Amino acid sequence: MAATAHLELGLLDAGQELTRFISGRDGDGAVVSFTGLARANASNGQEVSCLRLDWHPEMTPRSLIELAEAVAARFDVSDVRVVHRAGSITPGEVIVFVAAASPHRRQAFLAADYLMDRLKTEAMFWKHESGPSGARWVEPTEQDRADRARWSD
Amino acid sequence: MAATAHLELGLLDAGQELTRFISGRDGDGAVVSFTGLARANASNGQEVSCLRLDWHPEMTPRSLIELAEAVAARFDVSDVRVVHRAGSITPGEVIVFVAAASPHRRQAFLAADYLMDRLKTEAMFWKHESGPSGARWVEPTEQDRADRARWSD
Amino acid sequence: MIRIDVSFYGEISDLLGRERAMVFAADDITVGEIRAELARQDEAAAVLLKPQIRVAVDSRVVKDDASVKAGQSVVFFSVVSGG
Amino acid sequence: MIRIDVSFYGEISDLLGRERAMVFAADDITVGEIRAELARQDEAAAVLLKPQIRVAVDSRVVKDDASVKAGQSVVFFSVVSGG
Repeated sequence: MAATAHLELGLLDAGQELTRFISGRDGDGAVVSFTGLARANASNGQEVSCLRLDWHPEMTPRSLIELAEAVAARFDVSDVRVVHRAGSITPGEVIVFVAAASPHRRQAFLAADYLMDRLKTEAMFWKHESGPSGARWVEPTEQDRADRARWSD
Repeated sequence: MAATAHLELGLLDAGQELTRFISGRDGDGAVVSFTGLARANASNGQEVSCLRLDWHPEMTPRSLIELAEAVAARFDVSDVRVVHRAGSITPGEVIVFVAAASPHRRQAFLAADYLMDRLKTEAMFWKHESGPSGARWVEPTEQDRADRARWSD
Repeated sequence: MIRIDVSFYGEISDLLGRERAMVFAADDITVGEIRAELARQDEAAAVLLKPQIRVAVDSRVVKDDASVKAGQSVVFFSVVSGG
Repeated sequence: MIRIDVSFYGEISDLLGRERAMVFAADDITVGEIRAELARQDEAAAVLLKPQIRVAVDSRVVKDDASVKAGQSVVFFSVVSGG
Protein backbone atom coordinates (compact mmCIF):
# COMPACT_ATOMS: atom_id res chain seq x y z
CA MET A 1 0.00 0.00 0.00
CA ALA A 2 1.56 3.25 -1.15
CA ALA A 3 0.36 6.84 -1.21
CA THR A 4 2.20 9.74 -2.82
CA ALA A 5 1.31 13.39 -3.33
CA HIS A 6 2.93 16.23 -5.21
CA LEU A 7 2.21 19.95 -5.30
CA GLU A 8 2.91 21.13 -8.84
CA LEU A 9 3.72 24.78 -9.46
CA GLY A 10 4.17 24.35 -13.21
CA LEU A 11 1.97 22.59 -15.75
CA LEU A 12 0.44 19.23 -14.89
CA ASP A 13 0.53 16.62 -17.66
CA ALA A 14 -2.23 14.15 -16.78
CA GLY A 15 -1.37 11.73 -19.58
CA GLN A 16 2.23 11.52 -18.44
CA GLU A 17 1.11 11.04 -14.84
CA LEU A 18 -1.13 8.15 -15.90
CA THR A 19 1.67 6.61 -17.96
CA ARG A 20 4.01 6.74 -14.95
CA PHE A 21 1.37 5.42 -12.58
CA ILE A 22 0.59 2.31 -14.65
CA SER A 23 4.18 1.61 -15.68
CA GLY A 24 5.36 -1.85 -14.64
CA ARG A 25 2.07 -2.52 -12.86
CA ASP A 26 1.22 -6.17 -13.60
CA GLY A 27 -0.38 -7.17 -10.30
CA ASP A 28 -3.27 -4.73 -10.00
CA GLY A 29 -5.52 -4.92 -13.01
CA ALA A 30 -7.54 -1.78 -12.29
CA VAL A 31 -6.48 1.86 -12.37
CA VAL A 32 -9.02 4.66 -12.00
CA SER A 33 -7.97 8.26 -12.55
CA PHE A 34 -9.69 11.58 -12.13
CA THR A 35 -8.50 14.65 -14.00
CA GLY A 36 -9.90 18.03 -13.02
CA LEU A 37 -9.71 20.74 -15.67
CA ALA A 38 -10.04 24.50 -15.29
CA ARG A 39 -13.33 25.57 -16.84
CA ALA A 40 -13.85 28.59 -19.07
CA ASN A 41 -17.08 29.38 -17.21
CA ALA A 42 -17.82 29.54 -13.51
CA SER A 43 -20.79 27.69 -12.02
CA ASN A 44 -22.80 30.93 -12.30
CA GLY A 45 -22.06 30.98 -16.04
CA GLN A 46 -19.63 33.89 -15.95
CA GLU A 47 -16.51 33.68 -18.08
CA VAL A 48 -13.33 32.83 -16.18
CA SER A 49 -10.04 33.92 -17.69
CA CYS A 50 -7.84 32.95 -14.77
CA LEU A 51 -8.10 30.65 -11.81
CA ARG A 52 -5.64 31.18 -8.96
CA LEU A 53 -5.02 28.60 -6.27
CA ASP A 54 -3.37 30.10 -3.22
CA TRP A 55 -1.47 27.66 -1.07
CA HIS A 56 0.51 27.51 2.16
CA PRO A 57 4.05 26.13 1.93
CA GLU A 58 3.58 23.60 4.74
CA MET A 59 -0.13 23.08 5.25
CA THR A 60 -1.04 22.56 1.60
CA PRO A 61 1.42 19.77 0.71
CA ARG A 62 0.71 18.10 4.04
CA SER A 63 -3.05 18.14 3.42
CA LEU A 64 -2.48 16.35 0.09
CA ILE A 65 -0.38 13.53 1.48
CA GLU A 66 -2.66 13.11 4.50
CA LEU A 67 -5.70 12.74 2.25
CA ALA A 68 -3.88 10.29 -0.04
CA GLU A 69 -2.85 8.21 2.97
CA ALA A 70 -6.37 8.22 4.41
CA VAL A 71 -7.68 6.84 1.11
CA ALA A 72 -4.96 4.18 0.88
CA ALA A 73 -5.82 3.04 4.41
CA ARG A 74 -9.58 2.97 3.87
CA PHE A 75 -9.83 1.00 0.61
CA ASP A 76 -8.31 -2.19 -0.74
CA VAL A 77 -5.89 -0.36 -3.03
CA SER A 78 -2.22 -0.90 -3.64
CA ASP A 79 -1.34 2.63 -4.68
CA VAL A 80 -2.82 6.13 -4.52
CA ARG A 81 -1.41 9.19 -6.26
CA VAL A 82 -2.39 12.87 -6.03
CA VAL A 83 -0.85 15.66 -8.07
CA HIS A 84 -2.35 19.11 -7.52
CA ARG A 85 -1.53 22.40 -9.20
CA ALA A 86 -1.10 25.63 -7.29
CA GLY A 87 -0.72 29.16 -8.62
CA SER A 88 -2.34 30.62 -11.74
CA ILE A 89 -4.23 28.29 -14.05
CA THR A 90 -5.73 28.98 -17.47
CA PRO A 91 -9.02 27.39 -18.66
CA GLY A 92 -8.41 23.93 -20.15
CA GLU A 93 -5.34 23.28 -18.00
CA VAL A 94 -5.27 20.42 -15.53
CA ILE A 95 -5.86 21.42 -11.88
CA VAL A 96 -5.67 18.01 -10.28
CA PHE A 97 -4.85 14.41 -11.19
CA VAL A 98 -5.62 11.53 -8.86
CA ALA A 99 -5.20 7.81 -9.50
CA ALA A 100 -5.88 4.64 -7.54
CA ALA A 101 -4.68 1.12 -8.39
CA SER A 102 -6.21 -2.07 -7.08
CA PRO A 103 -6.70 -5.70 -8.02
CA HIS A 104 -10.42 -4.91 -7.57
CA ARG A 105 -12.14 -2.56 -10.01
CA ARG A 106 -14.77 -1.30 -7.55
CA GLN A 107 -12.19 -0.48 -4.89
CA ALA A 108 -10.22 1.61 -7.38
CA PHE A 109 -13.38 3.53 -8.37
CA LEU A 110 -14.39 4.10 -4.73
CA ALA A 111 -10.91 5.25 -3.73
CA ALA A 112 -10.66 7.84 -6.53
CA ASP A 113 -14.24 9.02 -5.92
CA TYR A 114 -13.73 9.41 -2.17
CA LEU A 115 -10.38 11.12 -2.65
CA MET A 116 -11.93 13.73 -4.94
CA ASP A 117 -14.78 14.39 -2.51
CA ARG A 118 -12.26 14.98 0.28
CA LEU A 119 -9.94 17.11 -1.87
CA LYS A 120 -12.83 19.37 -2.88
CA THR A 121 -13.71 20.16 0.72
CA GLU A 122 -10.47 19.60 2.66
CA ALA A 123 -7.39 20.20 0.52
CA MET A 124 -5.72 23.38 1.78
CA PHE A 125 -6.18 25.65 -1.21
CA TRP A 126 -7.90 28.99 -1.58
CA LYS A 127 -9.45 29.31 -4.99
CA HIS A 128 -9.94 32.63 -6.73
CA GLU A 129 -11.58 33.13 -10.14
CA SER A 130 -11.27 36.25 -12.23
CA GLY A 131 -12.69 37.27 -15.58
CA PRO A 132 -14.16 40.18 -17.53
CA SER A 133 -17.10 40.45 -15.13
CA GLY A 134 -15.03 40.57 -11.95
CA ALA A 135 -13.30 38.33 -9.45
CA ARG A 136 -14.49 36.11 -6.62
CA TRP A 137 -13.30 33.56 -4.10
CA VAL A 138 -14.70 30.08 -4.69
CA GLU A 139 -15.83 27.81 -1.88
CA PRO A 140 -16.99 24.18 -2.11
CA THR A 141 -20.50 24.01 -3.54
CA GLU A 142 -23.55 22.50 -1.85
CA GLN A 143 -23.04 19.54 -4.20
CA ASP A 144 -19.43 19.17 -3.04
CA ARG A 145 -20.61 19.09 0.59
CA ALA A 146 -23.37 16.61 -0.24
CA ASP A 147 -20.86 14.39 -2.07
CA ARG A 148 -18.55 14.49 0.93
CA ALA A 149 -21.45 13.60 3.26
CA ARG A 150 -22.11 10.35 1.34
CA TRP A 151 -19.16 8.77 3.15
CA SER A 152 -19.26 7.68 6.79
CA ASP A 153 -16.18 9.76 7.65
CA MET B 1 -22.82 14.35 -26.30
CA ALA B 2 -20.26 12.21 -28.13
CA ALA B 3 -19.30 8.56 -27.91
CA THR B 4 -16.39 6.96 -29.71
CA ALA B 5 -14.90 3.46 -29.63
CA HIS B 6 -11.81 1.92 -31.13
CA LEU B 7 -10.63 -1.68 -31.36
CA GLU B 8 -6.85 -1.64 -31.03
CA LEU B 9 -4.83 -4.53 -32.43
CA GLY B 10 -1.45 -3.07 -31.42
CA LEU B 11 -0.36 -1.58 -28.12
CA LEU B 12 -2.68 0.73 -26.22
CA ASP B 13 -1.04 3.82 -24.70
CA ALA B 14 -3.41 4.88 -21.90
CA GLY B 15 -1.47 8.06 -21.10
CA GLN B 16 -1.64 9.20 -24.71
CA GLU B 17 -5.34 8.38 -24.84
CA LEU B 18 -5.96 10.49 -21.72
CA THR B 19 -3.91 13.35 -23.15
CA ARG B 20 -5.96 13.29 -26.35
CA PHE B 21 -9.25 13.01 -24.48
CA ILE B 22 -8.65 16.06 -22.28
CA SER B 23 -7.02 18.18 -24.99
CA GLY B 24 -8.84 21.48 -25.55
CA ARG B 25 -11.54 20.53 -23.05
CA ASP B 26 -12.33 23.73 -21.13
CA GLY B 27 -16.06 23.27 -20.59
CA ASP B 28 -16.23 20.00 -18.70
CA GLY B 29 -14.15 20.14 -15.56
CA ALA B 30 -14.27 16.41 -14.76
CA VAL B 31 -12.68 13.49 -16.60
CA VAL B 32 -12.70 9.98 -15.12
CA SER B 33 -10.71 7.22 -16.75
CA PHE B 34 -10.39 3.52 -16.15
CA THR B 35 -7.34 1.61 -17.34
CA GLY B 36 -7.44 -2.19 -17.26
CA LEU B 37 -4.06 -3.92 -17.14
CA ALA B 38 -3.20 -7.53 -17.90
CA ARG B 39 -2.27 -9.24 -14.64
CA ALA B 40 0.65 -11.59 -14.12
CA ASN B 41 -1.60 -13.87 -12.04
CA ALA B 42 -5.08 -15.18 -12.70
CA SER B 43 -7.83 -14.88 -10.09
CA ASN B 44 -6.96 -18.43 -8.97
CA GLY B 45 -3.37 -17.28 -8.35
CA GLN B 46 -1.84 -19.13 -11.28
CA GLU B 47 0.81 -17.35 -13.31
CA VAL B 48 -0.38 -15.97 -16.64
CA SER B 49 2.20 -15.47 -19.34
CA CYS B 50 -0.21 -14.55 -22.13
CA LEU B 51 -3.73 -13.27 -22.35
CA ARG B 52 -5.50 -13.62 -25.70
CA LEU B 53 -8.66 -11.75 -26.57
CA ASP B 54 -10.47 -13.30 -29.50
CA TRP B 55 -12.75 -10.98 -31.38
CA HIS B 56 -15.22 -10.96 -34.26
CA PRO B 57 -14.57 -8.44 -37.05
CA GLU B 58 -18.10 -7.02 -36.99
CA MET B 59 -19.69 -7.93 -33.69
CA THR B 60 -16.80 -6.87 -31.47
CA PRO B 61 -16.33 -3.28 -32.70
CA ARG B 62 -20.09 -2.83 -32.81
CA SER B 63 -20.49 -3.99 -29.21
CA LEU B 64 -17.94 -1.36 -28.12
CA ILE B 65 -19.62 1.58 -29.81
CA GLU B 66 -23.09 0.43 -28.72
CA LEU B 67 -21.96 0.29 -25.08
CA ALA B 68 -20.26 3.70 -25.33
CA GLU B 69 -23.42 5.20 -26.81
CA ALA B 70 -25.62 3.63 -24.13
CA VAL B 71 -23.46 5.24 -21.45
CA ALA B 72 -23.45 8.63 -23.17
CA ALA B 73 -27.27 8.52 -23.37
CA ARG B 74 -27.76 7.44 -19.76
CA PHE B 75 -25.55 9.94 -17.90
CA ASP B 76 -25.04 13.67 -18.02
CA VAL B 77 -21.73 13.41 -19.85
CA SER B 78 -20.41 15.32 -22.83
CA ASP B 79 -18.03 12.65 -24.13
CA VAL B 80 -17.36 8.94 -23.70
CA ARG B 81 -14.38 7.08 -25.12
CA VAL B 82 -13.58 3.34 -25.22
CA VAL B 83 -10.38 1.84 -26.57
CA HIS B 84 -10.09 -1.94 -26.25
CA ARG B 85 -7.23 -4.21 -27.20
CA ALA B 86 -7.74 -7.48 -29.04
CA GLY B 87 -5.23 -10.22 -29.78
CA SER B 88 -2.34 -11.33 -27.58
CA ILE B 89 -1.52 -9.28 -24.51
CA THR B 90 1.43 -9.57 -22.13
CA PRO B 91 1.11 -8.95 -18.34
CA GLY B 92 1.41 -5.24 -17.52
CA GLU B 93 0.05 -4.15 -20.90
CA VAL B 94 -3.15 -2.15 -21.14
CA ILE B 95 -6.25 -4.14 -22.12
CA VAL B 96 -8.83 -1.38 -22.02
CA PHE B 97 -9.03 2.38 -21.56
CA VAL B 98 -12.32 4.16 -20.98
CA ALA B 99 -12.90 7.81 -20.22
CA ALA B 100 -15.94 9.99 -19.51
CA ALA B 101 -16.06 13.80 -19.43
CA SER B 102 -18.72 15.85 -17.73
CA PRO B 103 -19.24 19.21 -16.05
CA HIS B 104 -20.34 17.10 -13.06
CA ARG B 105 -17.78 14.99 -11.21
CA ARG B 106 -20.24 12.33 -10.00
CA GLN B 107 -21.70 11.82 -13.48
CA ALA B 108 -18.22 11.21 -14.90
CA PHE B 109 -17.50 8.64 -12.17
CA LEU B 110 -20.84 6.88 -12.66
CA ALA B 111 -20.45 6.78 -16.44
CA ALA B 112 -16.98 5.19 -16.32
CA ASP B 113 -18.04 2.76 -13.59
CA TYR B 114 -21.17 1.65 -15.46
CA LEU B 115 -19.30 1.37 -18.75
CA MET B 116 -16.72 -0.95 -17.18
CA ASP B 117 -19.43 -3.14 -15.62
CA ARG B 118 -21.09 -3.48 -19.01
CA LEU B 119 -17.83 -4.10 -20.88
CA LYS B 120 -16.90 -6.89 -18.45
CA THR B 121 -20.11 -8.80 -19.14
CA GLU B 122 -21.20 -7.66 -22.61
CA ALA B 123 -18.26 -6.62 -24.77
CA MET B 124 -17.89 -9.24 -27.50
CA PHE B 125 -14.54 -10.72 -26.58
CA TRP B 126 -13.48 -14.23 -25.72
CA LYS B 127 -10.69 -14.22 -23.19
CA HIS B 128 -8.10 -16.95 -22.95
CA GLU B 129 -5.27 -17.13 -20.40
CA SER B 130 -2.23 -19.34 -20.72
CA GLY B 131 0.78 -19.92 -18.51
CA PRO B 132 3.16 -22.57 -17.19
CA SER B 133 0.32 -24.43 -15.45
CA GLY B 134 -1.98 -24.60 -18.45
CA ALA B 135 -4.57 -22.62 -20.34
CA ARG B 136 -8.18 -21.70 -19.73
CA TRP B 137 -11.04 -19.61 -21.05
CA VAL B 138 -12.06 -16.78 -18.74
CA GLU B 139 -15.67 -15.81 -18.15
CA PRO B 140 -17.03 -12.87 -16.14
CA THR B 141 -16.69 -13.57 -12.42
CA GLU B 142 -19.53 -13.65 -9.89
CA GLN B 143 -18.30 -10.22 -8.80
CA ASP B 144 -18.54 -8.94 -12.39
CA ARG B 145 -22.14 -10.15 -12.58
CA ALA B 146 -22.96 -8.65 -9.18
CA ASP B 147 -21.40 -5.33 -10.27
CA ARG B 148 -23.50 -5.37 -13.45
CA ALA B 149 -26.64 -6.13 -11.43
CA ARG B 150 -26.21 -2.93 -9.37
CA TRP B 151 -27.62 -0.94 -12.28
CA SER B 152 -31.30 -0.87 -13.22
CA ASP B 153 -30.56 -1.92 -16.81
CA MET C 1 -29.62 -26.38 -51.73
CA ILE C 2 -28.06 -23.61 -49.70
CA ARG C 3 -24.59 -23.16 -48.31
CA ILE C 4 -24.11 -21.49 -44.96
CA ASP C 5 -20.83 -20.55 -43.29
CA VAL C 6 -20.86 -21.31 -39.62
CA SER C 7 -18.18 -20.11 -37.23
CA PHE C 8 -17.41 -20.64 -33.56
CA TYR C 9 -16.02 -18.19 -30.99
CA GLY C 10 -14.75 -18.67 -27.48
CA GLU C 11 -14.43 -21.95 -25.64
CA ILE C 12 -16.44 -23.86 -28.24
CA SER C 13 -13.79 -23.06 -30.87
CA ASP C 14 -11.41 -25.41 -29.01
CA LEU C 15 -13.83 -28.24 -29.81
CA LEU C 16 -15.22 -27.19 -33.15
CA GLY C 17 -12.56 -25.09 -34.86
CA ARG C 18 -13.14 -21.61 -36.16
CA GLU C 19 -15.31 -22.23 -39.19
CA ARG C 20 -17.08 -24.78 -41.29
CA ALA C 21 -19.26 -24.61 -44.40
CA MET C 22 -22.60 -26.45 -44.25
CA VAL C 23 -24.97 -27.42 -47.03
CA PHE C 24 -28.72 -27.81 -46.56
CA ALA C 25 -31.37 -29.15 -48.94
CA ALA C 26 -33.94 -26.51 -48.02
CA ASP C 27 -33.94 -22.82 -49.10
CA ASP C 28 -34.64 -21.53 -45.66
CA ILE C 29 -33.79 -23.03 -42.31
CA THR C 30 -33.67 -21.91 -38.70
CA VAL C 31 -30.73 -21.41 -36.39
CA GLY C 32 -32.14 -24.19 -34.19
CA GLU C 33 -32.02 -26.60 -37.14
CA ILE C 34 -28.37 -25.71 -37.73
CA ARG C 35 -27.58 -26.40 -34.05
CA ALA C 36 -29.31 -29.79 -34.31
CA GLU C 37 -27.63 -30.72 -37.59
CA LEU C 38 -24.20 -29.87 -36.21
CA ALA C 39 -24.84 -31.97 -33.09
CA ARG C 40 -25.91 -34.86 -35.36
CA GLN C 41 -22.78 -34.63 -37.54
CA ASP C 42 -20.26 -34.18 -34.76
CA GLU C 43 -20.39 -35.49 -31.20
CA ALA C 44 -18.35 -32.53 -29.91
CA ALA C 45 -21.03 -30.17 -31.23
CA ALA C 46 -23.44 -31.33 -28.53
CA VAL C 47 -21.93 -28.42 -26.57
CA LEU C 48 -23.90 -26.09 -28.85
CA LEU C 49 -27.13 -27.26 -27.23
CA LYS C 50 -26.16 -25.65 -23.92
CA PRO C 51 -28.26 -22.55 -23.26
CA GLN C 52 -25.26 -20.26 -22.66
CA ILE C 53 -24.11 -20.77 -26.26
CA ARG C 54 -25.61 -17.88 -28.17
CA VAL C 55 -25.89 -17.34 -31.88
CA ALA C 56 -25.80 -14.46 -34.35
CA VAL C 57 -26.92 -14.29 -37.97
CA ASP C 58 -25.06 -11.74 -40.06
CA SER C 59 -23.56 -10.43 -36.82
CA ARG C 60 -26.90 -9.82 -35.10
CA VAL C 61 -27.68 -11.91 -32.03
CA VAL C 62 -30.86 -13.94 -32.60
CA LYS C 63 -33.01 -16.65 -31.03
CA ASP C 64 -33.23 -20.25 -32.24
CA ASP C 65 -36.34 -19.65 -34.34
CA ALA C 66 -34.52 -17.07 -36.50
CA SER C 67 -34.34 -18.07 -40.12
CA VAL C 68 -31.14 -18.26 -42.14
CA LYS C 69 -30.91 -17.85 -45.89
CA ALA C 70 -28.21 -18.62 -48.44
CA GLY C 71 -25.16 -16.43 -48.08
CA GLN C 72 -25.81 -15.47 -44.49
CA SER C 73 -23.17 -16.15 -41.86
CA VAL C 74 -23.93 -17.83 -38.58
CA VAL C 75 -21.79 -17.38 -35.48
CA PHE C 76 -22.13 -19.57 -32.40
CA PHE C 77 -20.33 -18.16 -29.38
CA SER C 78 -19.52 -18.94 -25.76
CA VAL C 79 -19.88 -16.49 -22.88
CA VAL C 80 -18.29 -13.13 -23.67
CA SER C 81 -16.06 -11.06 -21.40
CA GLY C 82 -14.35 -7.75 -22.05
CA GLY C 83 -12.38 -5.28 -20.00
CA MET D 1 7.39 40.85 25.09
CA ILE D 2 6.89 38.38 22.29
CA ARG D 3 6.68 38.84 18.57
CA ILE D 4 4.35 36.66 16.54
CA ASP D 5 4.00 36.53 12.77
CA VAL D 6 0.39 36.27 11.69
CA SER D 7 -0.67 35.52 8.12
CA PHE D 8 -3.98 35.39 6.30
CA TYR D 9 -5.10 33.00 3.52
CA GLY D 10 -8.12 33.02 1.27
CA GLU D 11 -10.83 35.66 1.14
CA ILE D 12 -9.63 37.34 4.34
CA SER D 13 -6.30 38.16 2.67
CA ASP D 14 -8.18 40.65 0.45
CA LEU D 15 -9.04 42.61 3.62
CA LEU D 16 -6.01 41.98 5.79
CA GLY D 17 -3.07 41.42 3.46
CA ARG D 18 -0.84 38.38 3.59
CA GLU D 19 1.12 38.91 6.76
CA ARG D 20 1.71 41.15 9.75
CA ALA D 21 4.00 41.02 12.76
CA MET D 22 2.38 41.49 16.16
CA VAL D 23 3.96 42.25 19.50
CA PHE D 24 2.44 41.20 22.82
CA ALA D 25 3.44 42.10 26.36
CA ALA D 26 2.85 38.60 27.72
CA ASP D 27 5.09 35.53 27.19
CA ASP D 28 2.26 33.26 26.29
CA ILE D 29 -1.07 34.10 24.74
CA THR D 30 -3.93 32.23 23.08
CA VAL D 31 -5.09 32.21 19.51
CA GLY D 32 -8.39 33.71 20.69
CA GLU D 33 -6.51 36.65 22.21
CA ILE D 34 -4.73 37.25 18.90
CA ARG D 35 -8.08 37.26 17.08
CA ALA D 36 -9.45 39.80 19.57
CA GLU D 37 -6.37 42.01 19.42
CA LEU D 38 -6.46 42.07 15.61
CA ALA D 39 -10.16 43.02 15.64
CA ARG D 40 -9.37 45.81 18.10
CA GLN D 41 -6.50 47.21 15.98
CA ASP D 42 -8.22 46.98 12.62
CA GLU D 43 -11.92 47.28 11.83
CA ALA D 44 -11.54 44.97 8.79
CA ALA D 45 -10.25 42.23 11.09
CA ALA D 46 -13.71 41.79 12.60
CA VAL D 47 -14.10 39.19 9.83
CA LEU D 48 -11.74 36.96 11.84
CA LEU D 49 -14.44 36.53 14.48
CA LYS D 50 -16.64 34.58 12.03
CA PRO D 51 -16.74 30.89 12.95
CA GLN D 52 -15.71 29.67 9.48
CA ILE D 53 -12.35 31.43 9.82
CA ARG D 54 -10.02 28.74 11.13
CA VAL D 55 -6.55 29.07 12.54
CA ALA D 56 -3.31 27.08 12.61
CA VAL D 57 -0.26 27.42 14.84
CA ASP D 58 2.98 26.26 13.27
CA SER D 59 0.87 24.78 10.45
CA ARG D 60 -1.34 22.67 12.74
CA VAL D 61 -5.02 23.56 12.86
CA VAL D 62 -6.01 24.46 16.44
CA LYS D 63 -8.90 25.82 18.50
CA ASP D 64 -9.08 29.31 20.00
CA ASP D 65 -7.78 28.21 23.39
CA ALA D 66 -4.49 27.00 21.90
CA SER D 67 -1.49 28.88 23.26
CA VAL D 68 1.08 30.63 21.11
CA LYS D 69 4.66 31.25 22.10
CA ALA D 70 7.38 33.50 20.76
CA GLY D 71 8.61 32.47 17.32
CA GLN D 72 5.53 30.47 16.41
CA SER D 73 3.59 31.35 13.28
CA VAL D 74 -0.16 31.81 13.25
CA VAL D 75 -2.26 31.38 10.11
CA PHE D 76 -5.87 32.51 9.89
CA PHE D 77 -7.66 31.10 6.85
CA SER D 78 -10.99 31.21 5.03
CA VAL D 79 -12.86 28.14 3.76
CA VAL D 80 -10.59 25.83 1.74
CA SER D 81 -11.38 24.16 -1.58
CA GLY D 82 -9.23 21.90 -3.70
CA GLY D 83 -9.77 19.83 -6.84
